[in-house]
Amino acid sequence: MLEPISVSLESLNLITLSPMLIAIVGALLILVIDLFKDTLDKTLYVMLTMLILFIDIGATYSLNINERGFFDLLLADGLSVVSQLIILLASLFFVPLALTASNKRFHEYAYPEYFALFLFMVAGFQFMVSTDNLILIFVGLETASLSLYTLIAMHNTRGAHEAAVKYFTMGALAAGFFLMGSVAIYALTGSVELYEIAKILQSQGADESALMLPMMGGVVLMLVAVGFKVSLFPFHMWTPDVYEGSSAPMAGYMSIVPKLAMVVVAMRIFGIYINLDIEAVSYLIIIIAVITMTLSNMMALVQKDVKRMLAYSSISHAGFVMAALALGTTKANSSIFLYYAMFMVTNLGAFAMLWISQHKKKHFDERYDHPFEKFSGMISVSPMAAVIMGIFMLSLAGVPPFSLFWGKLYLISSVVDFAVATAETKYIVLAILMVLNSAIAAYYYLKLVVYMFLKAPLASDTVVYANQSRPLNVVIGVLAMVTITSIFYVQPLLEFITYLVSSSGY
Amino acid sequence: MDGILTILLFFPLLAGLLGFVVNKDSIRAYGIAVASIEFLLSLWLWMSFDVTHAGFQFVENIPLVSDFGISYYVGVDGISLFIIIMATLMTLIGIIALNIKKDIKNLIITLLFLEVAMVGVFISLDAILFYLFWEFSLVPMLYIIGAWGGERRLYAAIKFFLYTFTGSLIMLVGMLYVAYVYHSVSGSWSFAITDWYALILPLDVEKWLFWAFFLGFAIKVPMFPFHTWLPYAHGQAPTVGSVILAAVLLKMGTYGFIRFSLPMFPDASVLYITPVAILAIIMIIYTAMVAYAQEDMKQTIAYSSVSHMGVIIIGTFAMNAEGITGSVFLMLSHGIVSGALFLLVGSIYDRRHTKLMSEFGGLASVMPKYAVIYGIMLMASVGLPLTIGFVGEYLSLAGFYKISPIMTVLAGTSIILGAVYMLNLYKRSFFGPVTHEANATLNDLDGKELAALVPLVLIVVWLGVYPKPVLVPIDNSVKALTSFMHEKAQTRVAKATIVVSKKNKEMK
Amino acid sequence: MENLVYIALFAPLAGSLFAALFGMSKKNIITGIVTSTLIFISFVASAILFSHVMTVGPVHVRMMDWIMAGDMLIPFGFLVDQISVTMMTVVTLVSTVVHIYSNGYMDHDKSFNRFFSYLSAFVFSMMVLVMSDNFLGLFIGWEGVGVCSWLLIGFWYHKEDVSREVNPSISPSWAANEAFIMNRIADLGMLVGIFILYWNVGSLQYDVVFAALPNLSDGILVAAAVALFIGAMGKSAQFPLHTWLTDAMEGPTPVSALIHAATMVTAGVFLVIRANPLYSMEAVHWVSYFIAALGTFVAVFAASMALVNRDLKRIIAFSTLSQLGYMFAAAGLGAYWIALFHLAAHAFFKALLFLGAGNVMHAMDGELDIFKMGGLKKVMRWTYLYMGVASLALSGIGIAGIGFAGYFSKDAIIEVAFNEHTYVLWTILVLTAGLTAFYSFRQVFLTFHGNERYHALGIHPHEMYGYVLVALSPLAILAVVAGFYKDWFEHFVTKLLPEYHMSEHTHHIAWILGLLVIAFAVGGIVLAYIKYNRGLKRNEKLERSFVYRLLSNQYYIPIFYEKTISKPYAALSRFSWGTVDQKVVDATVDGIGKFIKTTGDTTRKIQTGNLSDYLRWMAGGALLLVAIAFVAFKLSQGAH
Amino acid sequence: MIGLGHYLILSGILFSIGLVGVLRRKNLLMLFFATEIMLNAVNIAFAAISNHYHDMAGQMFAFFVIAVAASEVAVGLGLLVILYKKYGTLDLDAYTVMRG
Repeated sequence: MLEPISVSLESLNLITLSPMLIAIVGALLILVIDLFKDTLDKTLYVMLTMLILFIDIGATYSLNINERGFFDLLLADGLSVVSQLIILLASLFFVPLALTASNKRFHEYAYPEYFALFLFMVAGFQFMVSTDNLILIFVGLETASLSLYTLIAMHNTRGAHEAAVKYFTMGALAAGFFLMGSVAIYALTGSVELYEIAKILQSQGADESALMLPMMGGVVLMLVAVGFKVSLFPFHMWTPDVYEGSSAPMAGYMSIVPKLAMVVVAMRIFGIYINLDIEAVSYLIIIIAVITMTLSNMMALVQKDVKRMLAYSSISHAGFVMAALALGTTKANSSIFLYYAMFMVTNLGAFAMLWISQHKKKHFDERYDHPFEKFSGMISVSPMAAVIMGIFMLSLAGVPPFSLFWGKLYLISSVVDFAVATAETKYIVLAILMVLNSAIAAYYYLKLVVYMFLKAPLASDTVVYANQSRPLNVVIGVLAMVTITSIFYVQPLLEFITYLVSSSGY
Repeated sequence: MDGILTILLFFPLLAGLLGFVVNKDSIRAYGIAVASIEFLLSLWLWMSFDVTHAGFQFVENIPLVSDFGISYYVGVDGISLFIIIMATLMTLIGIIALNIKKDIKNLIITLLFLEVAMVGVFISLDAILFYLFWEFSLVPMLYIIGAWGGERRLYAAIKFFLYTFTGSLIMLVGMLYVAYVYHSVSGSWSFAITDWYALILPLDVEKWLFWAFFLGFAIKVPMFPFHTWLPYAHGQAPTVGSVILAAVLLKMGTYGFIRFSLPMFPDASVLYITPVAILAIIMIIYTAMVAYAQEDMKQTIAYSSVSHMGVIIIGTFAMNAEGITGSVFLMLSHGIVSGALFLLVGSIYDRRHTKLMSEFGGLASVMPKYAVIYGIMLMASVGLPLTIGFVGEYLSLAGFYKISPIMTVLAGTSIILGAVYMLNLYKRSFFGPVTHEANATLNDLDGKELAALVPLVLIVVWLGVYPKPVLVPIDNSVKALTSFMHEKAQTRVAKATIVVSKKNKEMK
Repeated sequence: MENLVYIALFAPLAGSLFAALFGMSKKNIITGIVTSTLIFISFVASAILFSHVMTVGPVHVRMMDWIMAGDMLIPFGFLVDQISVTMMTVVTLVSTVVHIYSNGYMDHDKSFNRFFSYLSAFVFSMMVLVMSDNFLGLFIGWEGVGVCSWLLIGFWYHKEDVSREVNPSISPSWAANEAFIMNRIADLGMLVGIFILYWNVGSLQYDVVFAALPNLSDGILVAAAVALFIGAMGKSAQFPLHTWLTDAMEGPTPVSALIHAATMVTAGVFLVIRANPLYSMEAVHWVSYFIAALGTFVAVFAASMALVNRDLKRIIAFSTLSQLGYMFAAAGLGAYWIALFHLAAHAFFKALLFLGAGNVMHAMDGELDIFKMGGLKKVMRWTYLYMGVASLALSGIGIAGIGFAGYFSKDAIIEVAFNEHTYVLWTILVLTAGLTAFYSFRQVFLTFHGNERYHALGIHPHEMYGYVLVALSPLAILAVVAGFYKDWFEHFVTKLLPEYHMSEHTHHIAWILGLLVIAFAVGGIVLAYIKYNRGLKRNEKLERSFVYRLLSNQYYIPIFYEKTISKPYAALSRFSWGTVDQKVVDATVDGIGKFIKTTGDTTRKIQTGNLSDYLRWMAGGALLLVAIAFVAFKLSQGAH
Repeated sequence: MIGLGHYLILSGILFSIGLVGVLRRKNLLMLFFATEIMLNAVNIAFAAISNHYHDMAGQMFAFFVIAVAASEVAVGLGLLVILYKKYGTLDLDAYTVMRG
């Protein structure tokens, strides 16, 4: 007979589960409300979602650092807290973008399921980042991904379904690779707990060539899965198409949150190897990162559509982040979060600006919704919008003093530090490649600025703010203010991130 | 008055923001008023400046990102003081001479923002703050060239932006490198250049850092072979853009050499005098020839700027008080003179909508006042004694003579070749019979243009005859700089170099 | 005395600025009068200073600091000593005459006021040049006179460029630019000389520099001497920088008289005289010898070109060039005071000659071809007289201690050449004296004697205004009598300049030498009389001969310069711009951009939009990663 | 005796078959089947390794994979239905509007 399982509630440490629980309960609540009355307006759900996210943020913020819970499956370390906070904040900015000018225009928001799915997705990402168990990572990943596919498909304009199916199919393949990678690791160590895997690998001695083959195999397979999610070359193929097919806010959201979640996972998995001084892994990541940022930059250069351009640019930003990830220093890891925090405000802002110019039926031309021409002479049509969009673009390009400049600065600084500390010239070369890529990137961001400020306006001038509404203005205004005033909060933010990251040993 | 620099920095910013409210018809007056106040503030700075004191004055230091050692750290010394005054002056002159009707409100506000960036660059004593203003200055200029420029304005604007942006990003890597070295030596982060000065780097580190900074500065100067953005930028920019670009923005590069490269990497600088000087000489001779080949009046002046900047580089890399003082003074004089020349080209362009020399000829007969002021500026440009142009050029060359007589002779061809293209320009445009009907009825300079130009003429003569009030503060600071470099070279042998481990585990 | 120094210096400036006020308005006789008066005041002040220097001694004033940087301290300081006061007096005297003359000569010019402004500005610059107490101050004046010369040569800027065949100087503005640029070439040498002195002495004050000379190494002394002389070569139009001087005749004639005969062009000689302690150093003796040799060469070289020229002013210009050669010969041979004396004497008679030529030109409605004149003595008696006197002075006519100014000064130079045992130079100089006499009188006879060829042009010549002729009289008188003050002058200037004594032997045979020279001079005049007194008889065969064409084309040097320097420079400039700058440097920059863009366009094609391809890329990427992992693995193994 | 190696080889072969299916198939439905094969290949490996180490985690993982695969199919089929309605085909080559 099996002994009855007795688990004390205390040992479960359910508080570590609370953030995800809040999101899930919130999602269920929305579904339940819908059951009772299905004629409620989307504003209710938007506000409700925001409130739930708000509580979630509070719960996450009040987590004790470095505690495990729920059969040691959950890990509330600094990494998980900081990434969850960024994810939740991004979500908080994302949700009110549903409040577009006309109620009926984008009908996905009319469904309460949309918000429920959204919250499920958030919970999935939260799971992903707050565990070091491969099973739970996988479950979280799939929960989030499946919700995300649905959310994309719900957009239901032209391209949305194509985008969803592309994302979905590639995601399924990536999941296969992730699992096969897990198999390799599991076969090698007999564990799916990352901290144990680390211990075992350490004790086995990483330099043994016999281990090397399966280990590298696992790394490669994992990297494919990570590469898919954070869109590294050549696993990025879905990115531009999916961004183009989904709504602008969703595209902006996708360029931050899923990537950040996966970056945290990558940090946890590859961190093991990097800590073991298996340089091959660092090189592998750096090589792929450099290829990614360079090629995607070049492709972004020749795009005709702003949204696609931003898609490619987000690929390039991912390459940036991965390069820092390969270093494994506290500063590099902190810089990744600083980078994403800064990237979040700017990028969401930029996509939100695209969002206000999107129209459900009236497309700009056969192929594109947001070609550069659309923004021609925006300065004379709606100067404020042009200035704000210009600031977002300059921030993305890394022009000081806007927010992403600080992220870039700190990130490149971490690479340079590593180069000096290790006295390795190749890392200096890496840093230079990174800044050169920034320079290339500046070109296509500038291109939009040039169109907005320096070209003659189009004949029909309403096209650039079809979707404008007060809530959207507020969100964009807040994001713009946050982007502009970054210089004043970089210090506390950096302090906070560094504290969290270093306290969890990364 | 300790907060004067902050006032100087933020006044145009505030004014620029408030300018959005001002009515379009009154914006020009507003711009002139603001720029005048800013200019007076900078004069006040000069008045309160302690001439006998060589170090930084009016220093303010407020931490911004203390964990990363970034602070709002500003101050001026004799080197930066006059460049700031020139920047505010040229902005004022530029706004006075403004002859643009289209979107004038945007233009004036942009100019005010540009002024913030310019002042910021020259007062920053924190590398990141410097970089911040340095990069930010590109944005308003991009807008000015792109929105009010000529036919190929977009190409020119983007080229200008990307070229300088790329160079300065490499420089940023250099800055971060220095910051980390400072961190590993002292244990704390700092981007304050006064802290960095104390740093003694190993020579091979100095070498590559020198080139990293060099690239950033050289593109801005612009040095051969990084100069090709400049003719486009000048060629396409509106007059006010060219004036400020030539007068102030280019000086950021040469100022950077003096503020960063020399004191931070004295040994590498000494080591690389020859290659840098060779580049500068190529710049002087080659661009002078290119200037001679131009058909477009403005392009000639644009290339002449490059050529003159070569002399500034030569002076800077003379590494002695004469040369560096000369190069700083030459920065001022080149700023005033080339600014004035661009204004003059702008005046004729406004009248005839062409800048081709072949379209002119005999202007001296039709526009005598114009010809006189042009002639004075031209003579100042070719370095006639008792004009502002001579002092700096003479001192720069004199300083470099100590380094290499032969290279000085080559660099000195500037005075010959400068005369060749300038006189050619003047002859083709101003002398000879009036060949084009359209030129016969041109109006001479009007009151607005005279108001902008006459002060410059007065300055050209005043500082040519009596440069002492400007030279002495510059010279004090430069002497402090050169003696500091000397000391640093002395102590480097004794000091331990930074400790570099193969893998720095402490970082984790 | 200090105030007098300032009056002498700044009166011309005041005049210039005053005239400049009216620069753009219509002719105003006031400007002419005021500037002339102020120059005269300056002359008076200079004269008083002259007597002061003679009786009391030099005056040294320091006005204010100019440039201070590093260890360099350059003041505006003015030194009135024997050399400078001589120059001051000569300059202001000639200037006064020229100013008054110009009132008449420029009578009908619409830019009357502007002219006086420039002219006075020139005088001011020249005064700065001669009065400065340091090399850089001299350089101010040096460049200042250059600019004024540029302005004045190009005074009639509105004239069009014509081909070299029609007018060898192409146009006033062209000639002005040529003059300025050629001078700039030399100025670079001068500047380098200044640098050499500064870095080796630490100061640019004359007294400090000269005191420090004995401590300097030979190499430095030679370098400084050479560099400074290069400067002098430009301003004094020595070969090979001589072509600008004849082209400068495009300027109004008073300008030619003042700037390009009497004052500015002698600045080079002045510099050598001023720096005589340097040029007397033993280490630089061969530089000095070179100066003398070059001077001698230029003397004969210029004289030969004058032989065949038909342009009244150009003949005088060549003769100026030739006389400058004499001065350099004297200075190079160490006879500084004789050089200075010839400088002064030459200033008088050459200015007179030019102004006389101006009268002729005024009378001939701007015609300068002497072949088209003739018989003018009937209508222009006074001018004939003046020019005759000046030509006699130039030819150095005189015997046994009685003669025109040139006789004393030029003979002395020739004697010096003999005395220094440089017999080759001596021979050439003697020969040149003959040539000088020939071309001077060729010009006089062709202009004033013989048949009246001007009738063909329909011109009715008339004499110049009376007051102008009166104003010229001081020069005429000085051209006649200046020579008599030779000993007095020697006594005066050798307080500062080294004395020069002829050897016993030379002294002994001086009268033979003098006789020889006079023989050549008289021979030249006689030859000219025979050939040209009766009128013009053109010798077609001679004019077609190679030598004649060589001389009349100035040895083809201007064309040579144009073909080997100006044109290649322009071509190279266009090449630099069109090919190097645009097709190489800029194309590289754009090429990088284009390359990135093309790569982007190419790479973009992999994004086919087909899901199958995406999946294949993903699987292929996994393989790629394996490959990279393998490489990275090897890399890291290699690193260990 | 069938050992761990054989299971892993089987798993590898199945995974490869699935991968080739994913790469070759143009019909979306078939493509989904191929991914299912891949997931099941993983399941075999997990189960085998779990047995090898006597560790339950592998089997748990396999169960989760099965669950996830099921939900994936649910979502996927839903998508297929919409797509079929819209495009009238399940051929991948039809969905190439967005490219470049």
